[in-house]
Amino acid sequence: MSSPLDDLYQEIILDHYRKPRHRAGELEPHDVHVHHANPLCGDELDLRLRVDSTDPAAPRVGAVVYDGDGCSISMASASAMTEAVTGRELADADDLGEAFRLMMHGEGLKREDDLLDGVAFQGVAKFPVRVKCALLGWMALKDAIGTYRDGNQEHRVTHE
Amino acid sequence: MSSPLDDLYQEIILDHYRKPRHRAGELEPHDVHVHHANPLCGDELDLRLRVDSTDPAAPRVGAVVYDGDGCSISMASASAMTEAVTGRELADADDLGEAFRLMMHGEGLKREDDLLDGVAFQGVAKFPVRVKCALLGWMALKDAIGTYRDGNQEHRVTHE
Amino acid sequence: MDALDVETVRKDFPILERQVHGRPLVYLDSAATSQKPQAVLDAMDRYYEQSNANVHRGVHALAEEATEAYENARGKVARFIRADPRGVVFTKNATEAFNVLAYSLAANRLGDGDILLSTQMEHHANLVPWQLVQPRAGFEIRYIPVIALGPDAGTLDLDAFDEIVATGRVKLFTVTAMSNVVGTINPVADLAARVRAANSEAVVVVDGAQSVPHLPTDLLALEADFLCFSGHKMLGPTGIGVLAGKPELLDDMPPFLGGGEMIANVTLEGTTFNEVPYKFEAGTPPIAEAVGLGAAVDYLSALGMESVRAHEVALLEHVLPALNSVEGVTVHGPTDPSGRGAAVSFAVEGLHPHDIGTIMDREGVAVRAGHHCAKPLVRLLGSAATTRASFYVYNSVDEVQALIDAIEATKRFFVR
Amino acid sequence: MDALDVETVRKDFPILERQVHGRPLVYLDSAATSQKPQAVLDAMDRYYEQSNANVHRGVHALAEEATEAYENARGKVARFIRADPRGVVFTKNATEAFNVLAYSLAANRLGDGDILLSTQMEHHANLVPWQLVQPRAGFEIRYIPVIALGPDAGTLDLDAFDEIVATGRVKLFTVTAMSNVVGTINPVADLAARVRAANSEAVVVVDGAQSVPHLPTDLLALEADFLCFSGHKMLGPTGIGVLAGKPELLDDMPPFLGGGEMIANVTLEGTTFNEVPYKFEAGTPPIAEAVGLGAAVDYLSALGMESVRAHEVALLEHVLPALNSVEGVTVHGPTDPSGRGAAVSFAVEGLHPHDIGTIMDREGVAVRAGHHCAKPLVRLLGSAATTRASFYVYNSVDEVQALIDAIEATKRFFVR
Ligand SMILES: Cc1ncc(COP(=O)(O)O)c(C=O)c1O
Ligand SMILES: Cc1ncc(COP(=O)(O)O)c(C=O)c1O
Repeated sequence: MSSPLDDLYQEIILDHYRKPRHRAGELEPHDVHVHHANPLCGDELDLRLRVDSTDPAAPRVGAVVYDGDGCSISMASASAMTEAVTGRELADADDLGEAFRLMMHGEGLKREDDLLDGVAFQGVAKFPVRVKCALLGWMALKDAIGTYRDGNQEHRVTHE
Repeated sequence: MSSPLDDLYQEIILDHYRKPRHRAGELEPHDVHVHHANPLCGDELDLRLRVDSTDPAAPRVGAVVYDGDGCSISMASASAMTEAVTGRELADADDLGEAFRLMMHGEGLKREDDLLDGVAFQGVAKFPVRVKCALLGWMALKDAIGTYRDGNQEHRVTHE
Repeated sequence: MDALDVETVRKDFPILERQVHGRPLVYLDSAATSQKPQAVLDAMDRYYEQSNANVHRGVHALAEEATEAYENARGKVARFIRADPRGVVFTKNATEAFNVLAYSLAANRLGDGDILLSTQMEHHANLVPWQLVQPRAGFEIRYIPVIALGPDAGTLDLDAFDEIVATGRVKLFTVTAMSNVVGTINPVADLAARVRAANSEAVVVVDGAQSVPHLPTDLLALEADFLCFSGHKMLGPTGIGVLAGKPELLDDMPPFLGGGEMIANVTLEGTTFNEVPYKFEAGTPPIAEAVGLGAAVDYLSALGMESVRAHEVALLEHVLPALNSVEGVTVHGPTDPSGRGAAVSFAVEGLHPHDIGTIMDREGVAVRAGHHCAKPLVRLLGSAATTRASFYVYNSVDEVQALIDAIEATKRFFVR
Repeated sequence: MDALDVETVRKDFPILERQVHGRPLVYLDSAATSQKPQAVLDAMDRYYEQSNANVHRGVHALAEEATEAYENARGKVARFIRADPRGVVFTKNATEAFNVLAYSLAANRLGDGDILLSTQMEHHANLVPWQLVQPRAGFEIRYIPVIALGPDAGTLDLDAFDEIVATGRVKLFTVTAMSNVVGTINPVADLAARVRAANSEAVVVVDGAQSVPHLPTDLLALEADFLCFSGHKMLGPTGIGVLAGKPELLDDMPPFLGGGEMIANVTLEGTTFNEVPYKFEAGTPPIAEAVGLGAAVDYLSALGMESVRAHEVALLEHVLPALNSVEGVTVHGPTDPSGRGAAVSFAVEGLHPHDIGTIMDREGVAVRAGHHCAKPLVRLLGSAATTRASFYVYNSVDEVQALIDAIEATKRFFVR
């Protein structure tokens, strides 16, 4: 019998929070660095992306790291995100992010297997004020991909 | 047994309303003309004053007329005022006006005999929204005397 | 459409049981403010007794409930007027809504050579804010005259309107959907279309303070960019109003009031702003009042706005002939109920509105005497004041008779 | 001075009987908004059920009663803070009050070369409005820094203050009487005197949003020209705030919002304005809300503001040591209860305020997590957010224990 609080803080989430994957303030070399802030909650996140262009027609997430100051949900979600997208084609990573977003807004669960631990964040959808936290890392990734495609290297975004 | 409404619309007041004294839009010659408005109620009043300076040290109200568009209280009070002040020294008329004002604010009844029919307006004090109406003519007189003393002939005032 | 059962409706309004000077209250002053059904008071009490918290920033249960209650109310209001909830800004009253538009829209979008077109029948709320910003912004304010006499008395002079519009310089058009003095229902959608045809950049603002409580409202059908109204005239509480508009336009406007809630980020050097509608809701909003307005909208929707309108037309069909049959009484404004709302101003020969109001009050009949915050129009009617009886969902045909009786009593009082 | 009997007080607040997630509600978020005693709700209901009408313009009985109720409330508020009722303007919240001052005072009285002096501990309501008008008016905004570390942490840097004041260019000084984040009580009267000594023309504005609910207030003794606060933080309803100030200064200020009530005369060519306070109360005011605030003021006065303060100091004497004794907890701001109010921000090592707030909520304890609309200060504390527990008349020593237990539970949750 799970309480809503257990839904919010699933063991998987707590695990990513306590043992973050790919949490780092540096990634050398990297192609893009984005900084995202959720000023209403105070969450801040830096994300660095290295693009693998071995196949120029289908560039991939070569490596991605994040760092920041935020609640367990935002940091754990970013951690789970890095695992789910590393190695994927950029377009595919974008699509996966959209699947995550829809899941968080309670609009169905797609690509369950590909989301890996990301699925654990489903329970956060019941806590509307925390949804933004779970989305922060994924929003940063999406923005990093867009920034890369636009030929830029840096972007700062404040979510309203 | 008198109802509050009877206090407001005493027979004396209704009499001044139905048979106004010194109600006229002209007074030839006159020394001062003032126009007073109570914009929140919409009352408007013109007052013309002729000063009798036979004794230059003690100028008197030679004649005073009023005209206007207003409720029965404002028009009747102006009518009663003209009777009470005609022939008085300006300073004395001012003083009488002050006595009327205090009466309307429930701060005691002075110079009862000199106020003549003005005393009938005492009951209006119980109707705070109508006090301004009863004061309008007296305020205009006071202003006319002040305007005269300042050596002017015209003044327009909007009471807030 | 169900006909409205007045006796049932009246039971929902506790104040109607009141006596005034020993007589049953006959409340004919709803154009100034409406009475409130028990359901509205209960909704606010329930909010305070169960969910009260500050909104938008809390992670605790009460804060979430309060936020949900507040945002639900926004949704209800949006549906009630068929607007996008992102474009529903809660203000303190209709007046503040106009000020937001004056300071943030007119003062920025309009300048030398532009005309702000208004009308001679506007409420001060839709006159003074534009006048306040005009000197700084430099636009010109023009007013469509109101026809004073004849069969079209109390309606806008459409020839004059067309002439001004033909200049192509009208950049903002503001008009009341329903006059609070003479009841006139203006052909807003038609006027808006003509303004837009002459200048595709024109913005149309509608004063819905009297129309939203009394007529079915569809913001899209009105062809308006903005609609301003107040909660307290539509069975809701005091302390809340609405600025409803196109989110894109609101997005483009600079903020007006600064403070908490409306910001995204604040540093000592400067500030970035939150998205709409929050950008225009600085500080702690009228939360309980929004909840109350939501309940008022529910109440009106349950009655059905078509039924509300039909009820008022039925009352007008009684009150207009009845007033006209009283000797010495002149009714201002449109004579056909289909072209007007239930705010009915009239004059009684030889009697001043203040005296009428005072004497009627002794009969238990509450009417308003004065300029109704629409001085330019009232002046045009030939006086500084009118007596106004205004009707709403809880008024009955019997009360029409009480009004007529009270006028007769007033006349007797002054000729006795 | 009678000691406050919390158990009796609690019975007056219906919401305190509530359960949250199966636990009794422990409401520690009064700095965001306070709960309301039954007497306040009853006063508003009574107003709506018996006297509801629009104010100031009616001759009928309800309009007179409503006007009297509204103006009585103004008198009560004036007495509560020892102000002239003519200088008590009802706004929609404290934020609007600051905006009135920014638009009508700062933008007019201040210009090139003048300094508007504020502090780093202000709420956004006392930052953003000045920033909004600054570009147009051209004055310079300076901020007194807040000491971040050491025994004076959370207090203003008075050396820096003196230095800026010594320029003689400070024309407007605005400061909060009590920080909503760290509770600091600022020596307002002393600071005001220093500012005035350096520039006799300087205007002093005080943010009383946190102090008026919690401390005895005497506007004269504060040496302030203006005091801004909100009803909802002092047991009153949402939808009402107060701008209190010197009537002479208000007289000199141009109006801000335009509309009904605030005018003396309106023509299509222009407008003359009503006297204060009405000049600043455009449109239908928050009437029922004023009545509710009047009842709140009555309630607080019956408790006695000295007793209210003593109660909170007693709570602080429990909560500060208790928090400090929890491992990993750092309390921000002044350590001595005599120098601070009962808004207590703290950090828990390794835990983010949002997580703390969420877990505490499951224990029934409502605290706030975030920037508390005072980002510059919170940033100075070294984070983007704090957890804040804030206390009021209805909070008991038992609830202090509940807070400590909930923090322990949160810590266990994350290390399990
Ligand atoms: C110190 C301080 N100032 C101003 C405000 C603004 O109050 P309101 O949101 O009611 O306008 C608050 C409350 O949030 C506050 O704590
Ligand atoms: C047509 C019209 N517009 C605007 C208003 C202003 O509404 P409020 O006073 O609630 O701001 C009113 C009400 O007085 C009105 O009748």
